[in-house]
Amino acid sequence: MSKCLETMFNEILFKNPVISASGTFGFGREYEAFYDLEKLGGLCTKGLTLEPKAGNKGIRLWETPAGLMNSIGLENPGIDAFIKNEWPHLKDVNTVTIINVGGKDEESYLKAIEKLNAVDAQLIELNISCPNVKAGGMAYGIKATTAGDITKKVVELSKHPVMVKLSPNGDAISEIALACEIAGAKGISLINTLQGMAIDYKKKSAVFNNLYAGLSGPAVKPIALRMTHQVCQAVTIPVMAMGGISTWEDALEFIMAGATCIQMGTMNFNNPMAPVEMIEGLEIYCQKEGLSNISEIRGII
Amino acid sequence: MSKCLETMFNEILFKNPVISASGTFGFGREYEAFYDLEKLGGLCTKGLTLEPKAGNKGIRLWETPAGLMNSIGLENPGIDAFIKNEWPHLKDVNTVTIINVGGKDEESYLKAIEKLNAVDAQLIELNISCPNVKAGGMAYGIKATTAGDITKKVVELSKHPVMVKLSPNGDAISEIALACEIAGAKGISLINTLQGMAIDYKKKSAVFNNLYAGLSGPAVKPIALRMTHQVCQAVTIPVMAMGGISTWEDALEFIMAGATCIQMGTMNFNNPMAPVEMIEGLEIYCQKEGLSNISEIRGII
Amino acid sequence: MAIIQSNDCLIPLIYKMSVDFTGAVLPGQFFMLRAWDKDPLLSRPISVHDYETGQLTFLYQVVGKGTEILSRLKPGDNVEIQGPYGNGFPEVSEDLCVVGGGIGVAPLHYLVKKYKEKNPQGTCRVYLGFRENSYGVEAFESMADEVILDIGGIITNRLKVNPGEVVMTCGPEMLMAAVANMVPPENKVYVSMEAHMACGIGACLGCTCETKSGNKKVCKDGPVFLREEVFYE
Amino acid sequence: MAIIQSNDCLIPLIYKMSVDFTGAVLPGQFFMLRAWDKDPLLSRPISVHDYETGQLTFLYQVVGKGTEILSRLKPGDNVEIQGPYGNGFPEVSEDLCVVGGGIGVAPLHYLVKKYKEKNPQGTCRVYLGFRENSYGVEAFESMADEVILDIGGIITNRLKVNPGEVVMTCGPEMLMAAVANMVPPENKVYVSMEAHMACGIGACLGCTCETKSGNKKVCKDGPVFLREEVFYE
Ligand SMILES: Cc1cc2nc3c(=O)[nH]c(=O)nc-3n(C[C@H](O)[C@H](O)[C@H](O)COP(=O)(O)OP(=O)(O)OC[C@H]3O[C@@H](n4cnc5c(N)ncnc54)[C@H](O)[C@@H]3O)c2cc1C
Ligand SMILES: Cc1cc2nc3c(=O)[nH]c(=O)nc-3n(C[C@H](O)[C@H](O)[C@H](O)COP(=O)(O)OP(=O)(O)OC[C@H]3O[C@@H](n4cnc5c(N)ncnc54)[C@H](O)[C@@H]3O)c2cc1C
Ligand SMILES: Cc1cc2nc3c(=O)[nH]c(=O)nc-3n(C[C@H](O)[C@H](O)[C@H](O)COP(=O)(O)O)c2cc1C
Ligand SMILES: Cc1cc2nc3c(=O)[nH]c(=O)nc-3n(C[C@H](O)[C@H](O)[C@H](O)COP(=O)(O)O)c2cc1C
Ligand code: FES
Ligand code: FES
Repeated sequence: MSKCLETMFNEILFKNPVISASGTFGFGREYEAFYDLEKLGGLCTKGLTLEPKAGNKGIRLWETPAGLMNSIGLENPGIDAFIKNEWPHLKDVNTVTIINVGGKDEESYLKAIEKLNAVDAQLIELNISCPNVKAGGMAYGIKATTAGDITKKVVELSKHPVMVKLSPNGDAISEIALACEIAGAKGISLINTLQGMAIDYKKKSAVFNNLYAGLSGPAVKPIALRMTHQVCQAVTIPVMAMGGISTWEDALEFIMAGATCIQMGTMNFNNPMAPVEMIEGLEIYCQKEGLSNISEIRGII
Repeated sequence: MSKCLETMFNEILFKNPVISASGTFGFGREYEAFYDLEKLGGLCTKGLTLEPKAGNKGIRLWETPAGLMNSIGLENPGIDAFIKNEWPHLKDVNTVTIINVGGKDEESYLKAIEKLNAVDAQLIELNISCPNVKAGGMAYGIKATTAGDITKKVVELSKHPVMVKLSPNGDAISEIALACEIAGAKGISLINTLQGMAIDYKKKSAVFNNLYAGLSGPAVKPIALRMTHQVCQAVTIPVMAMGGISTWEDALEFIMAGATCIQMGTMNFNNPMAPVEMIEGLEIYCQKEGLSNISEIRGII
Repeated sequence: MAIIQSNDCLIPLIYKMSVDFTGAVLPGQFFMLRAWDKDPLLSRPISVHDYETGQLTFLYQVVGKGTEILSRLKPGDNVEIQGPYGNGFPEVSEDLCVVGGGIGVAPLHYLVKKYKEKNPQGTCRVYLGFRENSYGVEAFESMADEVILDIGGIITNRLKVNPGEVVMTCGPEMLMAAVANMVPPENKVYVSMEAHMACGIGACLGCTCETKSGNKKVCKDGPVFLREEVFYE
Repeated sequence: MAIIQSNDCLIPLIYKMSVDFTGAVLPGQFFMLRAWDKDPLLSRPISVHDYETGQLTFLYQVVGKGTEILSRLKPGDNVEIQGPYGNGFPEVSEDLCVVGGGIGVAPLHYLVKKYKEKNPQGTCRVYLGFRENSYGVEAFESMADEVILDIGGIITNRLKVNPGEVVMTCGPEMLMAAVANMVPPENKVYVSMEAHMACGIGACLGCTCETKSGNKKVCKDGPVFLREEVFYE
């Protein structure tokens, strides 16, 4: 296999820049029926919290034009169960596993991070941007000050490099990104879902128990691309971009906008083979364009 | 014709709550080939500025999944030419004509407003949210303080009621809306386009000369609906909602979320008859549901 | 990608589609179908209505955009099918009582067929309720020992479960809850749940169903659950 | 809504579609076509390739999603057509020299046909340039007085315009600019411009083209412009 897609993200080597996004890929196992996970540049776990979380009640998914709304509410087995049941399997997969961590307050973030110090992970994705939980989550991610504060504490405690996942729903995203960089983040990932609403006019009620939910998928791509560009202009740490990426052409656009890696989320549902097809597409592109490495077109815009 | 769709917006009577959105409907004439404009609840002019404006160069339109990006840059003939060439025709159309006004600084907004005092219009839509012009435009609309300031001055000067059109790209939209209400706005309209970016990977360059452009169409509907709901909870003045509305069902959802009227923009391009079909759909809905007026289901969520 | 053999309208809005497929398929399992690019974005879960080597059949109702597109497909067209997914109905050797409501009858056909293949001696009784028009009833008449049909009424008003029968039901949640409620605790009852699904394979947690033993995934742990797991209050 | 009479592939990626239509249609005008719901969102502008009462014909190249969907339509299918839109080529009585490049030949067929109908005595010469394979050339051979064909080269290298001829051109902007540049100022030159379009009727200002006399709308003021209007620098 050619090395044209090999990508350094901070000090971590990814065999290619295509990573499956948190919450759309379980803990990876389900997709093993479709392809060998080693093909991926990396994968990101479902958002984990200190304690197990049952998530939200009621309808959790709703389609919109070229988009998907979700209100999962961070359902997850908790860090301990993850370390016990999922990590032994994941750690042996020859790809970069990124552990996505959520929380409801400072303490729960920090305790979760502390526990994860026990495993030999390569990268933590600090989720301060989930719009579907009431406490914590997005609350930290919509202001530069709070985002910087929590990042600083997490970075100090974590033995792993920390990438902060930003919300598109708050203050100017480049300012938040910069605050995270200053606080010691080793990377930025964006965007988490956009806050949206759905109404079922037949039932005369909101679709989601939480009223609002998170929008993802191709519909949001133009917004994600703009924010990626803004953040790449603002920070020097590497950026992992996502939001509606569905083809290798999309991936390329985000890389041209400055992203080091990209994540694919919602489109895993539309086509489980999408990440693998994306990797192949990028490889062929590099060959056709005579690029010895994809980084040659990174950030050219 | 039944009166079930008659709607009071502030003190203005609309025969129905369906209005064509600024910039997607020219000055109305073009759509006269499709239907009688009197069928509409109202129509909104292309954004007008004090001086004529040539708009942006380069590509101005780009399709995205279920969305449209535009970078027109407020091309318009200027207020004087509007008053001379378009107003004589528009003022005789038996529907509410809303005049959309943009500007590059306080002075140009105020001079434009002053000139419009000479015509007998029913409602001004103050556009402080255009993402496609460099000076002015969105700059006023993304902070509650500046939005309130300019609104106050415009309201004081204008002999017409003023509705302020908000940007989805700035601070918490309900705070901006509230600032406008306090400043004397008689209504709020939202959302203007979302700031997005497009890259042409074949050309290895940004599609738009301005780099970023405005996203509209069905893709943004969930975001627009959420913001409409937030603003309707925050203010007591009536709200005119838009953003991806394409069918009568969509319109109904926005009304259930609290909107008094709705505007249809991008979907005029997809189907020129869309507003008329929407009005018919809403009328049938009222009959079926036994509503004597559509207001009975307004804001039920 | 599967090739469509036939796709016929039985009565307005109800279609039966057969596609080329060979593989192991259990009653109560489903496939994720798609015959479009990104509008709608997701695939649609549809149960196995019938299967024999080389031929997989679905019975579906047009309710929205996805099923509408499916209904327009013609023999020879392609449809993306992923599956079979889900646990399916368990294999039982007791007598079987099947209760279907509306399009919920879709998975019951293959269920009854397989049951009768495995238990030629066993008794299988079928209750079918429809709001206006029935469909697919004759097939049951030729397989089952008794078919009780109700149109426009409430099928559970007629339901009498015999001692020792296992009950399996699919239909509107209201119907299944009623069945769960009225069948004596001595009879086992299996219900086939529905949920909005994105992935169909257990990766998105969108189809979660609360059960007595915590959240379960309808797509992977279900769609078939024991009554006491889901209707436990 | 128009019904498709035929939709044939001439050479790979080039299709000719005829639909039921009767109305007044000028050479150089276009229609907005759509055979999808919201994916893609907009209609696609396609020029009139040929028209006679009851039959409107388009010639188009598959370049993306919209044209790809068009290419899959079959006789009897529906396609939404709005139009005719635009000004079209002017009617002239001078001799005519037509220059087409690639799919830019699409509108020239109807142009030459109408010219010859109105000016049986007039001379019409046609230059056609293609990158790899030609299409639709025979039709010109039967109508025009001379057809100069170039495949793989640069058609403007061959172009010689006779005194008094009016030139009309459609093709890549580079080609039209070259034509505009080389034709002596005594000859009138008309060019047919392209632009991304949303509405097609002058309402969105998306298709603006800078001209010597300010912004013009390609969809309404064009697509046909005098050379000096658009290539004026
Ligand atoms: C395990 C399982 C098996 C099923 N088997 C059958 C079958 O054999 N025959 C049949 O006719 N129907 C079956 N359904 C229901 C079928 O999946 C829905 O009717 C279908 O998804 C509706 O899609 P649509 O685009 O036509 O409607 P839309 O209303 O446009 O769909 C909108 C959204 O809601 C979701 N949705 C709507 N209704 C349902 C529903 N009842 N269940 C799950 N998601 C829904 C869709 O997936 C989509 O995301 C089954 C559902 C499940 C979960
Ligand atoms: C007045 C006019 C007449 C035309 N006549 C013909 C014709 O007779 N035959 C023919 O094959 N083509 C013609 N074209 C070009 C044709 O409209 C485009 O090739 C087509 O819109 C591409 O759509 P797509 O979905 O296949 O491609 P995509 O690349 O998916 O389109 C993406 C977007 O770009 C726009 N776009 C892409 N290329 C063009 C283009 N060249 N011009 C305008 N918009 C474009 C599309 O409208 C769409 O918004 C004409 C264009 C114009 C403006
Ligand atoms: C069903 C679903 C569940 C998600 N769960 C999480 C999560 O647990 N943690 C997280 O950081 N992001 C979560 N996300 C957000 C995605 O990781 C991603 O940021 C977002 O969907 C945008 O990318 P996309 O458009 O490619 O899906 C979830 C998204 C979806 C659709
Ligand atoms: C081509 C185009 C031009 C627009 N021009 C203006 C404008 O001049 N003034 C303005 O206030 N909004 C303008 N808008 C924004 C629309 O009025 C509307 O707020 C936005 O498109 C969202 O609604 P929609 O999704 O229904 O299109 C424009 C939108 C489009 C697509
Ligand atoms: S549909 Fe994704 S977990 Fe069940
Ligand atoms: S396409 Fe809208 S003005 Fe020309």
